[in-house]
Amino acid sequence: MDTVIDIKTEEMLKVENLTKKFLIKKQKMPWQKKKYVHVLNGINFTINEGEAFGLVGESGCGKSTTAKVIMDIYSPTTGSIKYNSTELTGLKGKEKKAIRKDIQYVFQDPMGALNPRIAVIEQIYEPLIIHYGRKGHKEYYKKAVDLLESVGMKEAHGKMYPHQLSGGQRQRVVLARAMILEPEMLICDEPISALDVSIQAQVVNLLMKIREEKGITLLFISHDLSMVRHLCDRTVVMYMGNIVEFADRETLFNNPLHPYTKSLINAIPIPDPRIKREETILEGEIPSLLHPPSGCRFHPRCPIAMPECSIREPELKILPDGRQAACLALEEGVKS
Amino acid sequence: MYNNKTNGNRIMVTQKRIQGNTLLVLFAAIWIVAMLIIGTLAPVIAPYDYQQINLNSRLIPPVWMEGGDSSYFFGTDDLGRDILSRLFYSIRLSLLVAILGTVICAVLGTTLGFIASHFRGVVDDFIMMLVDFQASLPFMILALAVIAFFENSMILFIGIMGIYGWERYARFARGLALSAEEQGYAVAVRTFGASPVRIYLRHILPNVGNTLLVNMTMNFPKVIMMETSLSFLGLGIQPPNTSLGNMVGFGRDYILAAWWMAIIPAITIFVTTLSMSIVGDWVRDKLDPALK
Amino acid sequence: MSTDQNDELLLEIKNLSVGFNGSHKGMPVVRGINLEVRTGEILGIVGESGSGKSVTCFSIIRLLGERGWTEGEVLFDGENLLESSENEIVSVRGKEIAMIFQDAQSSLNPVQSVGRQLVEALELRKDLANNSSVDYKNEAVKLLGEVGIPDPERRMKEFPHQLSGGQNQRVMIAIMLAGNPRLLIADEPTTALDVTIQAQILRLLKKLRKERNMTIILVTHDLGVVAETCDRAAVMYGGRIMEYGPVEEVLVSPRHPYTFGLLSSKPRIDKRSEKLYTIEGVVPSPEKLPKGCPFSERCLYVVGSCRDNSPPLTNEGSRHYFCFNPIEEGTIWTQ
Amino acid sequence: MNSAYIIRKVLRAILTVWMVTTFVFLILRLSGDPTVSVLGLEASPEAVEAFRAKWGLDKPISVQYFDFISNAIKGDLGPSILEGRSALKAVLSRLPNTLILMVITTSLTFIVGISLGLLASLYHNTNKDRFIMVIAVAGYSMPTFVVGILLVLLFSVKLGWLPSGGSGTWAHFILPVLTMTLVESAVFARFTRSAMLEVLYQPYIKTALAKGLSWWQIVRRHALPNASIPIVTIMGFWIGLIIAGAVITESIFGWPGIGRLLVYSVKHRDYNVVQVIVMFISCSMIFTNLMVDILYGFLDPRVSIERGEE
Amino acid sequence: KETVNEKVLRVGVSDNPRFLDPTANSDNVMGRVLKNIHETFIELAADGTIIPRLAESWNQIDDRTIEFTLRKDVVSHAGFPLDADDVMVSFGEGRTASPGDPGYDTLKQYTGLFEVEKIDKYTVKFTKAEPDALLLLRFTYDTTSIMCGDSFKARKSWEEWMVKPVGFGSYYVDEYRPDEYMVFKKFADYYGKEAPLDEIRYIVIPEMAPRIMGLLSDDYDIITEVSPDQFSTIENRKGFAVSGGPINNVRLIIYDEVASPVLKDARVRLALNYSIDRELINNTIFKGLSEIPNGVQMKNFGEMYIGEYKAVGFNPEKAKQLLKDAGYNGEEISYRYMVDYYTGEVATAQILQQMWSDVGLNVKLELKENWDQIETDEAAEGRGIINWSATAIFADPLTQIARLYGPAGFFQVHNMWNNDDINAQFEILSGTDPVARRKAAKRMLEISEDEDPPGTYLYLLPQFYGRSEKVTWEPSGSHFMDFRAGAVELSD
Ligand SMILES: Nc1ncnc2c1ncn2[C@@H]1O[C@H](COP(=O)(O)OP(=O)(O)OP(=O)(O)O)[C@@H](O)[C@H]1O
Ligand SMILES: Nc1ncnc2c1ncn2[C@@H]1O[C@H](COP(=O)(O)OP(=O)(O)OP(=O)(O)O)[C@@H](O)[C@H]1O
Ligand SMILES: [Mg+2]
Ligand SMILES: [Mg+2]
Repeated sequence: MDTVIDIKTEEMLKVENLTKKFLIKKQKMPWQKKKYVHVLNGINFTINEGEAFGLVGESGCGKSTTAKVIMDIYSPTTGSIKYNSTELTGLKGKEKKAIRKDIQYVFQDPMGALNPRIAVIEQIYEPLIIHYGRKGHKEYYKKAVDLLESVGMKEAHGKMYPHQLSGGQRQRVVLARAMILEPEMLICDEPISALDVSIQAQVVNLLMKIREEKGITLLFISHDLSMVRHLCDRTVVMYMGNIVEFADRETLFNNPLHPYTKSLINAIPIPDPRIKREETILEGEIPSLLHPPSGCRFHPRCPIAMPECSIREPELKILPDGRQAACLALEEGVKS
Repeated sequence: MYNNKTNGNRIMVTQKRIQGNTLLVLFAAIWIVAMLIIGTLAPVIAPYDYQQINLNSRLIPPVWMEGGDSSYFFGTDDLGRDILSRLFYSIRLSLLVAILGTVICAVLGTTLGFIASHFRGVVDDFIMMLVDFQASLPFMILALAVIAFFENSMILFIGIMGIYGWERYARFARGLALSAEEQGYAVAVRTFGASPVRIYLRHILPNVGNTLLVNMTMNFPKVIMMETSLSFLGLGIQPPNTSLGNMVGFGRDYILAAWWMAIIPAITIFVTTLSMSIVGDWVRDKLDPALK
Repeated sequence: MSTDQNDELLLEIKNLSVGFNGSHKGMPVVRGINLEVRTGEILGIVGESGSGKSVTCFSIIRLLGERGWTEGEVLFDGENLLESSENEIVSVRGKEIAMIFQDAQSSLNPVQSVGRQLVEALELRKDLANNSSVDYKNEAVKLLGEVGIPDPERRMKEFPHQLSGGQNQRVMIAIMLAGNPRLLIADEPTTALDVTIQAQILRLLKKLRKERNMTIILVTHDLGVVAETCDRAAVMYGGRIMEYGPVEEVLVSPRHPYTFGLLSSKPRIDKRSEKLYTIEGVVPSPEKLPKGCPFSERCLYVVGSCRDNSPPLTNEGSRHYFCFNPIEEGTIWTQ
Repeated sequence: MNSAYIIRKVLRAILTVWMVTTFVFLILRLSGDPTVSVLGLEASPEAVEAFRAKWGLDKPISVQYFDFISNAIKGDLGPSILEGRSALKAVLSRLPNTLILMVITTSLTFIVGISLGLLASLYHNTNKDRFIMVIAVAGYSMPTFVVGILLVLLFSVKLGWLPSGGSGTWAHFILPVLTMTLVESAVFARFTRSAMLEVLYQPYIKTALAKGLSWWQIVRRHALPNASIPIVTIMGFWIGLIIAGAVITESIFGWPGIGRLLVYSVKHRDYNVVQVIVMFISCSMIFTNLMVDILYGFLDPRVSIERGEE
Repeated sequence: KETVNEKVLRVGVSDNPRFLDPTANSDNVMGRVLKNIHETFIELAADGTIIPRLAESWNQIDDRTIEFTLRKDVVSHAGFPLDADDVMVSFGEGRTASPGDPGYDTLKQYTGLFEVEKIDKYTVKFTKAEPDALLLLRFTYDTTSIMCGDSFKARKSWEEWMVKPVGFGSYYVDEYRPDEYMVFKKFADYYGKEAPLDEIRYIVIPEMAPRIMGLLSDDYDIITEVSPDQFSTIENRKGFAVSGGPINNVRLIIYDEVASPVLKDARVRLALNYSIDRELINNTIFKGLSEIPNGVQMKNFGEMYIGEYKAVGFNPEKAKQLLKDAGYNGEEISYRYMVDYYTGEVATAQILQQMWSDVGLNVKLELKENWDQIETDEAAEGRGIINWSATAIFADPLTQIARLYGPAGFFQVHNMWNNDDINAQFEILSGTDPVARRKAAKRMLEISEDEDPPGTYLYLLPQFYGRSEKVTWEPSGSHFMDFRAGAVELSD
């Protein structure tokens, strides 16, 4: 499968069989039953050093959860996460702190991730203080201002408090904060969704630049498929806690195999009112995670669903061209 | 060029309110500073020896009342001592005890509360057990314990006052931190590898500090009144030494016949507490970015 | 998709300036904008991040907060909302004009279940309150389903932190639709949604417009969304409106260089370039805006007068723009 | 919450009560003795000896402690040395007085305090805010004694409307309740105000406004519940506060409550009575604190007291 | 509750007694009420004459023996007629007879023990082991009150009895609520003159200011423990008055010469005595309404009052001289006291300290929490001066100075002070020869004030009351508040 990937192939982050369930009904009284929802069902992927790795999928399919589990915000129910062959789950003390320097996370909800009582510039350079002490305060400040400017903001914005910024400005602040430590790996959870296209472009260019210059590895979670396509070397597509397709850029966007991926790509609006696109909106109820459909989780909405789809769960198969997909229709011997 | 017609409403209050505050704050600040100055300079500015008993000039009312004597501005007490001088010395002692006591108490309680919230489990249980212990133990008994084992001394007394009420800070700090810990900003800094100390002091404390600040200003008069109960037990400030609490406490039998003995120090306590609240609120507003 | 079916003006913003005391040295962040919204249309607002889109929206329903101030007029049904009393504005909010906030995740009450927050919005609706047979809970579940939340029954009991970013955004949309407003201001309602659900939401909005003649102001960065959903579009920059007109015209042959730049920045799904096109330079902050056109510092088509004079309004049929040196018709923006 | 959690809490509660009683046991015995109080100053040494033998005070303290604990486990908390009857009875006979006073003042304090706090926060930084605060702080920082006396002066001496002290009829309640309410409301008022100010500027309040809620609805449904953690926290130690705070009120009005009994029993070293009262306080305290902990979880669903349970 | 013509007297008191059986203890608060509900054989009138009460007549056989004949028309509160059996029970096993009995110690302390014999249904004989100069007088004291024997035997427990004893007095205990109030009701079958009140309510209001306000707002008719400084508050209001004055109790301070090395030197103690300006205290703190006794004795001792003796008085020069002679060098002397065991204790202590410091004595005030920390042997270390008081239970030095400083007195027993001379005088005073007794009494005064003082007198303890003018009542000169026939009148 590595044949198509042209960059270095050293594994950096290896996620194996990751599952995560959440308690959704607290046992308030001892006689009540607990209820869990399974959000991730055995996710496997490997991110190579220096690559930009895309993670797309339906809203609520578990993208942020995956990222948060990697970041140790949630502890995984089962599975392992290896970072440069260090097992991350259950890491403690100094080692944990060291890893924190290497992997950074850009939160999806920037307002929530910023302390309302601290001017944003201080929050941007705070990671430096955490890891390198208070000494270089002035330098830190300068560095933070540089970063702010590189995402299209001004020093003046730094003195403001989160609630005084616009949505897009906050998003850039959070991004700047994550970049300030110059981590080896950056996990961005929809880092550009609130930015206008021109600034989006600026930010994406910045990401590409640091990737080139510093060899940073990117895990890029986004709904903006054109950006993902532009930025990411390889991309996984998730659906309801499962990976349904995984391929490199050209393969995925030029020839999506999984019906969900196809419908995703079809649904991208085109900024040209003259082009009237076929609206291929997925039909059917979005199923519940608590009672996931039997067999393939996508089958109730799948345009090409077959009877067998509701019985057997497809596995993520490596196809001859190196890509992976989980769809019974692609498996040999299954008749359509 | 642009007028200041605001767009707020009842809940999102308007601009004018913030400015009108300054006079009051100024007054409060001046009062507190005056108290501090009086406290420091008491020996210099007190017109009389505050312990000098003069039975022939007992219960002289304050100057502005009938029978007042211009050499005793606030009158004299039941032993003919100058109230003004005693007030100065009382302010000196009470401020010292209350400020030190409150600070010790706040630091101790908040720290323990944060520790409980951070570690949870057994540590939480243990600290909460201490809290329950302290809260259900009448303070009097704790004081008795101290008397039983130690000699009465000022340091000990301040230490005791530092224990008075720590459990409240601990509960507040724990309760608020439990909630704050789960908030995005705390989670976010944790992913940067911030130490718990940093998370608590730099991030959670400012966000929960207002409640603790209020508790501190609320604690002040209680600490002062606590002095009295402890004095009655033979701990802390004892006659002929004086403190605001003792002036009120020992003057209470005279409240009908010679109100000035208890009311003048009581008003001092009140205005000081009020000033602290006002300044506290002002600091609160200053620190609140929502008002920026 | 034409606007002339119904030309009745629903909302008219006249010379609106908005600012914050204390920040930006008190300089306004929205500077004298004029905007007309007609009943039943979908108006798209796009623009630079920080250009004042959200602030404009907030000022319409007077939610600027503690230190915000406004100047100018916001006429809703001919009534100036900026002058109306507290009670009047309360009765307008939610029922007449509803606003979907950009920051859905933080804008939901973290300690109440989403169901409760939704039911609360429903309870405020007069028409339902008079109808004793309605079951608010059912209505709420229905609404959640409509915005594409899976398993709405269960989600009702969950709290915002248990939902994903996109789900929270949909809850927010549902809450604001619950009031059945005449005017819906949607501030980037689909940013956290994947394209399939985004399409579903947009379809819902269009349906509402059609069925209830709901008027919608849609703030978005996604030019594709504007192209597919809106009737007219306004482009904002630096607190001003740069260009304003029917979507077909604004997005196809932009007159203003900023619009042009925006369109050029968007990567196409079918093409790949090494570097994305960006507009050079940095957005000026409100206190340091140039005297003339706010875009003049970054404009490739800048002419002498741009820096010192505010460009006048140019009307060109149904489109309007402010520019001394507009881009010529027919210049193709695709790279 | 699961059964392990409950067991842990129960164990903790037992341990706390044990700690408190042991502490009280030791301290009271090390610092005094009821003999003088019962027999008088000039009692003969023989009488003293007889008395001490009668109540077992002559035994080594460890033996006394062992007796005390083993009796306590059997449910016998011992007699009141001063009153002769069982200590539990002595306390129980005063308990209704205290409970009535407590319930009435608590509810009043609650309502008055929270309303004042709310008003102050809504009128943040206006004259109304300041006026409310001055009243609250005055009530709170004026010694209870002074407040009580002033009320009596006004309502009993001047107007002659209410009895100045004693107990028996509903009219006797009014002044003690009023005194305590005046003194203690400030606690709730100040905390409510400060907590509300935290909450009123949160983004979700804007959402609520945008929905079309009136300010009163917002306060009731969003602001107040979200501001309630500190308020609920005070409730946790309210019982201790009110019993301690009641002592002075009780003595001003000659109200036969637990607070006075406690002070009296400590003073005269009526060991068992003190023990019963302290046990009562600590049990109620532990109970309310447990409730408060559980309430935290309800008030803020993000809080899980037992972290790690997912 | 009150019907129109019921006469209810409401008394605002600082405290109610914990026991209503006279032998359960003996303290001021008990003394305040007991005679209203209990009767003794005989009673001492203010003028010194003896009034028969339960005893019709008596016959003192010798120094040790006395016979009483009981009245025959007396019934107890429970309805049982009085006879010798009641007396036998009152002084019998289970109450006062043997060391384990609850009343044994109090009885022994105040009146000494008796051997009681029933002569016939209405005659009883009391015999003492030693001759007793005060034999008859002993039977005026509360502890010799007679209880209803049948009721006592029927009682469930001593504790229950203690708060609701059944006696023969003009009122009976109707309700007793500790710390709250206590109700006495008129006993209709009282043998003597009918009680003037239908009901007496003693309501506990511990704080002085609320008590006064309660009086002024007509919640109480009489209040106790009013300080002279408050008089104007009461008197300035129409319809209210104050009364009271010194009672038969001398306030003292006591020196511990054993525990305190400084006080070992009698000159230092004498200096302490001389430097107190007692008149000044009386004239200022008590507005001159109390009295400075002539040493530890009372004027009403009659023959036994040593008028020619001149107590130390105030003489600072002499005090200074004494200190110089003693080579006193500012050594610290501790003065332990409590907050309000004695009225105005804190104020007095501070005043004394100041007076002492004026002559160069360095006295350090040490506030203590309870008596244990002051008077017990364990607390002796470092003890210097403590507070005390001495009541003249009977009008005789034997029950005041001799009881105080004699060999069985607290200070000698607890080894705070010893003096053989005093002990010799005590022997004489305990005898029955009036002349020798008087000499001994004088000698005791001299030793205890001028030669080897174990302490010194301060003033007579005053007791002041506030009352509504609806009540006609005068204090009795002792702790007792007499509400029996002839002593009180309540108009509407
Ligand atoms: N409460 C406030 N106090 C001070 N300045 C504010 C406040 N809210 C917004 N601003 C400023 O107003 C400007 C416009 O903000 P606004 O939120 O309207 O931008 P926007 O167009 O919505 O941007 P985005 O696309 O990023 O959401 C920004 O520069 C911001 O810093
Ligand atoms: N703390 C939690 N408790 C319970 N359920 C949770 C919790 N966090 C997330 N979930 C559920 O897990 C699922 C996945 O959430 P996640 O945030 O990972 O989605 P996402 O892929 O990031 O979606 P989006 O694109 O909308 O942000 C959602 O259905 C959500 O409801
Ligand atoms: Mg997400
Ligand atoms: Mg915005």
